[in-house]
Amino acid sequence: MTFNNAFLSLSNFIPEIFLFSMAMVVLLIGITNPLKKYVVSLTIGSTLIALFLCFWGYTEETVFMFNTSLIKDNATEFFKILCYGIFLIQIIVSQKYLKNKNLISGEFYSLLIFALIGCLIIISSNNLIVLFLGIELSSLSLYSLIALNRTSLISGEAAIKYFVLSIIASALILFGFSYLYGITNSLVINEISTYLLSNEISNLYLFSYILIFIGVAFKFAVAPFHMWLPDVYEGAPLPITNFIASIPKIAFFVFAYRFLNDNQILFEDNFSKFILYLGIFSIFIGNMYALAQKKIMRMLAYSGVANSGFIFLAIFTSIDFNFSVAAFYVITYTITTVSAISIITFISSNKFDLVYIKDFKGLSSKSGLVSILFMITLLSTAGIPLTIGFYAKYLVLDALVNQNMIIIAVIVVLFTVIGLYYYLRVIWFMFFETGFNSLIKVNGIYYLAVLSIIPFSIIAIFLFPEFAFNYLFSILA
Amino acid sequence: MINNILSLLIWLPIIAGLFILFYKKDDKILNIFNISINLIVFILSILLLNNYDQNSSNFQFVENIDWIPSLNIYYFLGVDAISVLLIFLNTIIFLLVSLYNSTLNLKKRNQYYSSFLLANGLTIGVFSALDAILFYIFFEALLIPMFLIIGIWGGVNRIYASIKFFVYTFLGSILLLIAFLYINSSISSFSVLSFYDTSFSIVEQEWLFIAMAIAFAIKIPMFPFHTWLPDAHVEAPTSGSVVLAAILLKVGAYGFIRYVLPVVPLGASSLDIFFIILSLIAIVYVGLVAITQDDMKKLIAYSSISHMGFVTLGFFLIFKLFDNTNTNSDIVVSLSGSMYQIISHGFVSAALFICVGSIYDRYKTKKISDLSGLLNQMPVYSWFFVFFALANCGLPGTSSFVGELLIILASFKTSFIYAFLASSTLIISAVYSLWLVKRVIYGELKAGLENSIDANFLEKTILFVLALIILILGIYPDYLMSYMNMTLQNITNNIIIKI
Amino acid sequence: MITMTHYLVFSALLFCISVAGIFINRKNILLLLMSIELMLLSVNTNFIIFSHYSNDITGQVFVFFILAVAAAESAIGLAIIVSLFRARNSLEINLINKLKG
Amino acid sequence: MEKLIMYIPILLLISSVTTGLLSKRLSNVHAGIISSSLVFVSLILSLFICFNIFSEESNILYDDFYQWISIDSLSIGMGFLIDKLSAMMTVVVLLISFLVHVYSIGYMRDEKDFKRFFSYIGLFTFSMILLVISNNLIQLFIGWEGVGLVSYLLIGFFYKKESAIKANLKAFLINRIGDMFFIIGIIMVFTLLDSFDYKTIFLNLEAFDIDKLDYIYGFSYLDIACFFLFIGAMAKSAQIPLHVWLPDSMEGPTPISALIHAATMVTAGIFMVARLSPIYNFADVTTDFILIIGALTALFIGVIAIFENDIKKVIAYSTISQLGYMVAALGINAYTVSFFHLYTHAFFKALLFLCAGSVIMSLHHKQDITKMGGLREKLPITFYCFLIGTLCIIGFPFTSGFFSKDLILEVMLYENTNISFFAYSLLLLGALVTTVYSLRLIFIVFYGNYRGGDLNKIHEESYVILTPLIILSFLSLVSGFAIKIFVDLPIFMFGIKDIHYEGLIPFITHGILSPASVTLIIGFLIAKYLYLDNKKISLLSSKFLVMISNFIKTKYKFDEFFLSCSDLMKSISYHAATKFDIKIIDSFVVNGLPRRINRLSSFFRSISSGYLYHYAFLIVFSLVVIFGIILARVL
Repeated sequence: MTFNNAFLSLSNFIPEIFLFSMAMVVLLIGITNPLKKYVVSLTIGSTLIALFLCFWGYTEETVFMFNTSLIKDNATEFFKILCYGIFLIQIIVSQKYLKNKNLISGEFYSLLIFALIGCLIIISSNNLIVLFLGIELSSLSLYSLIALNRTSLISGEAAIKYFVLSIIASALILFGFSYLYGITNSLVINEISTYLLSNEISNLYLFSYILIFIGVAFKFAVAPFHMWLPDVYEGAPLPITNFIASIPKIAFFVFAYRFLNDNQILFEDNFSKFILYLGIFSIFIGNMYALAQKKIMRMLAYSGVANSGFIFLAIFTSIDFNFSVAAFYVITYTITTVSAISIITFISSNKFDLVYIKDFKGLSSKSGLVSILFMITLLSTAGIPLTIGFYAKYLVLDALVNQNMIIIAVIVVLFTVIGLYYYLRVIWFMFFETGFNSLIKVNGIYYLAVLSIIPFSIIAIFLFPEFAFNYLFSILA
Repeated sequence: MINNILSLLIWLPIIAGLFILFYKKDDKILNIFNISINLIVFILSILLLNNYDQNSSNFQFVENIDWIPSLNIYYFLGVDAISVLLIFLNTIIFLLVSLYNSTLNLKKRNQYYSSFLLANGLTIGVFSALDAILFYIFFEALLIPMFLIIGIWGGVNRIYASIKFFVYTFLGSILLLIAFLYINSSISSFSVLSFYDTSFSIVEQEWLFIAMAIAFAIKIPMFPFHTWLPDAHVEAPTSGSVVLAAILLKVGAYGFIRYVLPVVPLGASSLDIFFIILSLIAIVYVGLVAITQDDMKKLIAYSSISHMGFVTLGFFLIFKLFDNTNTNSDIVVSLSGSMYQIISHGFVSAALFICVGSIYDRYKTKKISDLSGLLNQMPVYSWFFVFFALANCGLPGTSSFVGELLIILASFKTSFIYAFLASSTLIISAVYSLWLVKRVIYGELKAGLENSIDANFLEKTILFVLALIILILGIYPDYLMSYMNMTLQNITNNIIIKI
Repeated sequence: MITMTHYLVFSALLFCISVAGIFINRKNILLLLMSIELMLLSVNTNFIIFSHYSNDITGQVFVFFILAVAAAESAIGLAIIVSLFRARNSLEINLINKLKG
Repeated sequence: MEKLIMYIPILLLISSVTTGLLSKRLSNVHAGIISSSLVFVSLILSLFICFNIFSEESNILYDDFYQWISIDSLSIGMGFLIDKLSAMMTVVVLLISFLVHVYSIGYMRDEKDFKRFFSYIGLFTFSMILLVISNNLIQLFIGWEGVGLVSYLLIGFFYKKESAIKANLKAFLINRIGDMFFIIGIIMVFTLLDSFDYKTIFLNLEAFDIDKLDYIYGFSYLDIACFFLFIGAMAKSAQIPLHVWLPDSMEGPTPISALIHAATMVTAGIFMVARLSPIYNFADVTTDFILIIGALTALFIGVIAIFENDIKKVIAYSTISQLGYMVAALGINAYTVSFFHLYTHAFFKALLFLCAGSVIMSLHHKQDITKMGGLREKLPITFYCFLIGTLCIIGFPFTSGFFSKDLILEVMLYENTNISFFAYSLLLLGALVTTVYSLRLIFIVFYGNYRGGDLNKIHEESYVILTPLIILSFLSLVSGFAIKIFVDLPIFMFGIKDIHYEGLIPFITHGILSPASVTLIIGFLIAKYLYLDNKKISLLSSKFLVMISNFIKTKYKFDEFFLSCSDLMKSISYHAATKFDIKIIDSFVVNGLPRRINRLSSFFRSISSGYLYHYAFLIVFSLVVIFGIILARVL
């Protein structure tokens, strides 16, 4: 029985296990000089295989593994596949950049894979211990990845800041866990949720949830727990930023989903208001800070803060919807950010690092395609029609209006207008100004093809969104 | 094919525009391609115009496809007479613009053409969408090509102007979205037809009205929201200004007559006095402002604003008219006046901007103080210019007179003061138009303005066509009037059953 | 008589002290690591108390995991600090503000 | 018959368009001949129609060419209404126009824009005819603005002359002031009698119960409507204070002054009032106003002519004062009488202008009469024609002017109300003034000795120019005897206004014995004394009279008034544009808000320090705040 269970669990856990072992392999061949050059291809290959395995092992019904400490259902599989895909794009695009910064090494990629696995574990965990381990696995590897570029001052600084603050966050989460454990005598998440069916919400329960979600807010970089984000964006090597901006967000969205899905706490007024106002505040802070930024990455970071605020609003609206709105927003935001940062990575993978917004001057005359891709990405982030960003914002607003929170909807919308301004600023530098830095070379059809995947899908999904909505609705029902 | 001609009209130019992005080699081929696409679209719109049955009052060429049923958003197209006429205006203006563009020497020609083609398709989409969100999407998306046109090919302050244009109109339109969402949340449908059946409380209607009206008032633009237009016009390239004045302002007006008046008549009728006053301010005050502008484009921009003041006046008089005389005939007169003014202004302003643009192409200045006595140098242009200036000041026999007459008539039926202020435009518009003519066209040729060539054949054709249209519309307005009549009757009924 | 509440309050105080330690200390980064450790330990006490009072062993299992992770944390933390020191020969926190705004 | 009417405007339009558009192909002479012949054909048509109308009683041609607008209740057509009034007006217009066409072939022959000129006058005649034959108010207005447009274009014909383009702008704008009120008047009539169509209007008016009129400040609705309509007429027919454009309009070519600014366009106002006379019958207050305005104009503008030295401007001022006579006649509802004067005046004023033109031409475009003199021998034909014109205008017995002007005075006297008596006295003085300035002109120009240099270079112009003069002088002499027609000319759809008239002979005798002839004699003596014998009257150099004459020389400062108005407008516009539109709306609100937001954001940015412990502190602080709030809520 137990063996059977263990076997089943293992069989369902193959992709992660494979990836894990490949990470070791990558680490090993990284230190052996002749094989060093295969690191990248090996990483890509193993990720592809893992992705394939994930598809192969896909099953409709929900499976609990390692006696309910891990869960595998449509949602987890979907988000895992998404993570794999994003991860692939990131490592493919980042090669040239890393080569220039000579960061390509076994440990780099193995750490990256470990971070990915951490996130995958967060996604599929159903037990607080496993969840904690997943969080720590990803964050530990990310600390070291950020600091990996030993020569630069700022990356060290970014690392230390991220390190300290995110440990505070984990500690808060753990604190919340401990109380939950105390109340429910269980470390299994859905047991914790179902606990409320028999008993009503105690203040301690509420507090622990708030502690946990402050931790989540930190991971999403929702104001006022956002300060680490811009520094990390600026300090870390771009591929790492790319990773931090995307995959952990998805993971922590699933985390939030696990904790809130069919959980009465969501209807507790204090809690939902907490989420709501945190979100609004974050939108305010994010946009206000982003407006004055001179550096592109910091601007993106603050726009990320604003978007995380939107994500929280979306989570709030899950009161009478299910989480599909939030999920859609998270996915939209993640892939647009990935696209944006990947394009920046691609552009600055030469002698010249693209740091300031004004460095985009006259990009369009250099390469029309890249600038158009970047424009699409930015417009999507701003939520202009013809991009899925519009639907993301639209759904949130729709939900708000349906809950008769029109004032809040209007306020939020006005902040998006501020947001629009700083995205347009980048666009105008790309298209309206002239004189692009000659050090920058934008070529390589192979890269351009990869880069254009996301923007085109952005447009495509805008034109035919129905299936996406239905799919999300079904998996998160 | 005739059944989904609307989709054809919308998507043909858009796809062509995207396609043209990838070809940048030969300018001649680009010109031919661009013009032919616009020509095809124009011919299609003529087909539309002919096959539209003007005696039926309901929407025709309807296409209703599931798009996002889960959000009650449908790909719902259809036209009534006003849409048809505006689409026709749109296509003919874009055709002329494409002809004009082929005479210019441009950087990034293919991108320029593609933005215009996109704008063409999207505008047709705006005029034919019957689903609010679809409308909104076209409405918003229309900003992007215009933004690029002004920003990339514009003048010195192009960035300021384009950003102002984009952000300002976006700010307005986003409130529109909220309003639509609100309506949807209560009737769970975005179709215009079901919008017309709504019955909100008066307070709700007032708020909805404010939200929507601001959006369209910025677009038209009405008086306090108008300052983006002169900047946009001054900085935009000639063809950009033409499209802006002839088409984009009409989008706002169309929004009023399609989404505001029939949907929230109670709100509109309880707040109409403000909008009447604003329109009158636009007519008188903005007209006065136009007089001493030194930049020709700015002058024409301000005159456009004051002419659009007439349109909005015609729209918002209807409630007072209905209170005075409980018949809908006066309302129809007023609305017809506005619609006629919209169409006529489309042609007149386009023509004026083309004239100014060609002067600019020759002398690289738009300043009135730098110009004088052009009649000596380029008579053909100058006579066209004089003609269009006269048309601009509403001379009988030109199209602008008809709309103004009807609107003054309607305004007199509500109040003498309105009529008096409205008719003061006869003086004011004459002052700014003819003073402009006196300073630019007449007089001795200023030194340094020699050696410029007169209109070439293509430009002559464009201007001649425009002049001809303006004259025909002025001499035989009844064609359009009877064309629109049923539709306007229908809209009027939609409005008055609710008040 | 010492009840569960006292223990909880104790651990909460411990937590607060450690957090305070993070932002009151403006000299040395190493102190940061210590207060982080303290923070995690306060969580541990929580778990132990709960598992003791509801004699359920899983909580204490969790504690072991946390301890292990804490060790790893401090290891990596030290590593980062070393690289930071390499880069700028000081562990003054006041100097760590290249990234701001 | 109806068909024929349609051809008149079409022919005129053709002449205008061909000469305008085919200007490259055609030679000057051909263009001139084509358009003149087209006008001639339409003249023949109009004569035919006119005779047809007069042949049988109360025969009215009425139809629509096409429907201009029809929105269910509102319907406006483009059509014609030919009764005796419009038939005769058509003939007059076309006749003068034809003569001016012919004259212009000679006069304009060495202008480079010859064809443009002909296309203009073609267009003018077209729109004048549109105005005259119109059967509704909107078409009337269209023609009204049309003629205004052409006058604008023609005054600015020499577009390089600063004075010319100033004058044409002025003319158009002042006419626009009139038109603004005119359109309101039209709309007022429409709203009362809900139609633009004369027939319907008058029928509804008959049906309308006048007691039910609503009164605003004691003026009846119709009074106000007619008042607004009349302001339009004041602008068009150059009545005080909107007369200022007409003297300046002399910047245009002389044939134009004859055609537009003397014979036809300026009388459009008179025609309009006569056409709408059934309405004016109900507007007593307004008619009194009209009477006063007319009388004042007749006298005081006439006085200016005495001190004017530009030959064309003298005639222009005389035109204004003659229009004053017509308007005054309208003021006592004697529409036919005023129309009679319109008709005679059309001939002799055109004659005077054309003569002046030929003088100017033979003096190589010199217009200052102080530089002329003694041209009698050199330009005999011109002189005699001019003399005939002058005799007509001063109302010398048996000339046309005598009949029309005396008829006006007669009727005025016959009205005997206080106002009409006052007006009568003004008009009588006006007659005196007229005599003085007309004779002054002829004495200074044709008598005495030449002050312009060598007299021998001057000679008569070609017969292309002289024939029209001769024809016109003939018409001016005889046209007066048609008085009977006018006296019992019925106004459309209404009866004949009974005018005190017992037949030709008694009228003539009575006229010769009337005070008018006394003024004639006095005027002649004064003019002879001052201008022919160049004697000084010590009385005139007295301080008071000098002061008065100086004041008159300033033309009563009307121009300055309008100038200051336009300056005011400009400064308002300038301040509105810079202060309000740019400063307040744009800089303060539209750009000001974003600017403030930007400042706020950079302020935020400046306060974030980047210290780790600040971050940590902020986290803890917000933690505390959140918990505080929630504790406050739950406990």
